[in-house]
Amino acid sequence: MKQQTETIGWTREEMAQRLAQDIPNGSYVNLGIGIPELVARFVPEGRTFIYHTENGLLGMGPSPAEGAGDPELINAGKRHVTANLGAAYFHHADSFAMIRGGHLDLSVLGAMQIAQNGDLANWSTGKADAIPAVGGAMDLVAGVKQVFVITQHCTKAGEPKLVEACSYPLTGQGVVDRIYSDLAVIDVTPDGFRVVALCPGVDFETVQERTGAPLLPAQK
Amino acid sequence: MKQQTETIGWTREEMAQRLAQDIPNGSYVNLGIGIPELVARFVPEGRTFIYHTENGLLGMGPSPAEGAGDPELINAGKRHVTANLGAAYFHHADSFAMIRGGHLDLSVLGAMQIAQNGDLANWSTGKADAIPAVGGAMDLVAGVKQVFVITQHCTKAGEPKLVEACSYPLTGQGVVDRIYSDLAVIDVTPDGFRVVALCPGVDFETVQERTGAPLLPAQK
Amino acid sequence: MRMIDKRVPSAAEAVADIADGSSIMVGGFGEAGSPIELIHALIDQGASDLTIISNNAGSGEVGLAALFKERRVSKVICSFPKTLNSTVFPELYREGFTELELVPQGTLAERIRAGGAGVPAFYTPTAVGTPLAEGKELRVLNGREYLLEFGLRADYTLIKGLIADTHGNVLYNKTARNFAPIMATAADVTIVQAAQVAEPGAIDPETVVTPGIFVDRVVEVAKPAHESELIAAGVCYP
Amino acid sequence: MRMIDKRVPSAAEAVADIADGSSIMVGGFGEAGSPIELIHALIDQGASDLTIISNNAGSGEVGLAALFKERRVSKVICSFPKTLNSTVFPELYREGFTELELVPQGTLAERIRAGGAGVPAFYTPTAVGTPLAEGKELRVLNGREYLLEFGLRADYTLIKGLIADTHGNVLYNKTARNFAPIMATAADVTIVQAAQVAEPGAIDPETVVTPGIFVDRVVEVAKPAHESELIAAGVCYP
Repeated sequence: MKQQTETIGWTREEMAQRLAQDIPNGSYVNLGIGIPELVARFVPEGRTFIYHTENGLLGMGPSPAEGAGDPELINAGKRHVTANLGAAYFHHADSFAMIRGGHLDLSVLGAMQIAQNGDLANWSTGKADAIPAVGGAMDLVAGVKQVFVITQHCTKAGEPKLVEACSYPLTGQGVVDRIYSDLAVIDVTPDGFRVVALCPGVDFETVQERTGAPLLPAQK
Repeated sequence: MKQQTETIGWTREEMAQRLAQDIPNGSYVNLGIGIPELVARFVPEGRTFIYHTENGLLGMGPSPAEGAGDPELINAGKRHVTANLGAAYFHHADSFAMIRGGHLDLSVLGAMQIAQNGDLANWSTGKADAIPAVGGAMDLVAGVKQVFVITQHCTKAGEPKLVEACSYPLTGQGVVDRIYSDLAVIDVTPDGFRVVALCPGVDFETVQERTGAPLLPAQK
Repeated sequence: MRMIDKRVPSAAEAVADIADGSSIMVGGFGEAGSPIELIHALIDQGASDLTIISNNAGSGEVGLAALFKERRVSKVICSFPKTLNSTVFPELYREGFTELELVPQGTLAERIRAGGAGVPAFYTPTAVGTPLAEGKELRVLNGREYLLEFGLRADYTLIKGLIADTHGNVLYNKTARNFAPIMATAADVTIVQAAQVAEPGAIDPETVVTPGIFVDRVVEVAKPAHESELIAAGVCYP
Repeated sequence: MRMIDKRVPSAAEAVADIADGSSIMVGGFGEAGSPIELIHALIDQGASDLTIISNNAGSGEVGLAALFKERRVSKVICSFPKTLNSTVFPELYREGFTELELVPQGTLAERIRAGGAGVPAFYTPTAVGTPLAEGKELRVLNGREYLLEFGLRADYTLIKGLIADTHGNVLYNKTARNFAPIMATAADVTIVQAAQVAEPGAIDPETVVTPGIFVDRVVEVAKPAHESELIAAGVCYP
């Protein structure tokens, strides 16, 4: 299984690029840590997205040149970033007022599990010896207008991440709108997972095999 | 009665000056509309008070010269004011966070009635045809550390304002700490009204006559 | 090529889609911060049966008071509807044409802030034991009584800034700031009139008061009128 | 004659009265905004059995992590105790020495803001249906489920500013602002270290982020250290 997932499907960059194509011009977007951060590299021609980082910056720009970083200008992943023209700094309560108040158009997050009803688990394995850490994920899924998940379709061990019900502790209930995996783009609908697009060279049956819940085919 | 109240007792300016003497250096103070505004004229030598106006200014300064006012720099009474060095502007939610959160040291308010348990009525006669208007008075009495009332001891009709129980709609329950009237300075204590100081030339019995609840004499 | 540009050419176009029955937050404390040109455009536009959320109910017969006088406002949510030179609202209130929801000023501010921040309800000590507590849930927390108050939102917000940029970042002037920054967060559509509309970068990111995410439309009104000056000049709008 | 002057001569004097068992809010998101010099002064001072309220639990063995390592912290209220180079807290947590109250980041921010604003409790949609909702009141408002969360206050707040004036007005630097302005409002005693302490008037009233009313003590730390630089240099405090 592991070998297969390496040889078929989109790369992480292709997943990010595919997702970026679905973001309308002028959107206010929060990108989670990890694969979601790659989305910022693929802004389609003719569009501008305004990036929000929950530690108090709207209008976040790309990473600075190596060595040019300011330890007091960082993103939620604690990496050095820059501020674009038209940016604004604000405090944490105002930042999460933007999130909780529904002002952001899109949150892009990673996932450990996504259930067919849109439940998301992405913060804890629930293991007894794990140090629990949640950050802003629960606020993002509760407040942002749309939640896109970008993730490998299966875990490194080959287990499906798209499941009937999450076994890990939840981040939020019924919060995921769409999933961008290495194999497909899949909507969470009232009827369950529905394939929107397949990666070229990957067929529906292959995706279904690697998914822990029934898949509906793309609508005509 | 009316004639008497005009010929004995402190003037409004003297009442304000007496109150100002009881404000410690460095206090953050909100002055209500009317007689309370006079307090700002009598800052004792060697002290600085920082005035808050609930429409978004801390460090409010005196009125500008006639004709030099800015219609966008006003106080809660909608009069032109100035901003001192070290002032700050902020929005209404932040302004009332200061009030409700207990950050102001003193609120000086006018009154229609004060009950012996500290209840205050100062916003409405409760008459059916009155246009109700409350402003920030209920927030001030609920949140500011100390509430001083500055008022004539009796109404223009000679009715006592210090009463056993308010007949007008309340602004807050048990909120008044001290009253500065033209006749006396009176504390609201768990045992009721207690005279702290009498206006020179006014005796205890005279004040009691004009008060609608029992007065306790000053403590030794 | 400018890909985000929230400018609208005129106040008339900025308010063109406001429908009958809309709820509208209007910035200002007295005349400071009152977006008079947007209000006048709304009067010209004709929408009626409006719910207005604003600290006051206007003065004279210009701005907010003129909107009331034109009988466009069926309900007002405010803390202090009586002001110097305020004659229009009292008549409509006594007549029963305009309903009044009276809210303590700090509770009004906090309800608006909550509405914009995704907080549906909160407890506050303000107004406990007063007539304004009637019908409200009372709850004892840590030995003190509090009232439950609900977040407040509107269809539109109309506010006045000093400088805005095309992304919708706004700076205000002195105490004209008052309710504007919180109202900007609590409406589906926030419309700003600003004396100057600049390119992104004109406002230092450290000093932005209203970040552009809260603003939908920006219109330049280079020399905004002041209510007191219009009243002194005897103006009655329209 | 200066009649209001909140300056304190040194970080040591600024934290001198913090007693064992105190609750302390500490600004910063990662290293940005972490008041390292105040924390180091607190380590030198010796107070123990502290409750720390901060977004993270420190990195390396400097600043907040060093305070943990000295076994001064019996409880931490935070959203993300795991960070790069964070080894101290995990050991104390597994050992059972330091208790953890895990709070979603936005709920933590809103609880602090509420604590400073006189709001004892509020409802929020965050964490509904998750393990962090356990034991909390669930309430349906307008058809949606919300949790009741309580305002949070502390005995002290330690934060880092860029410029402060003697009245306690503060400006911050970029994303070092984060929790500082709300923590300043929510403690009995707020202590600010700033790279520059100026006279009143040095800060434009329009740009003040933290008004002086929230600040009790200001200490100038002209060249504050950065956590990452100390860690890179191999520093372990004390």
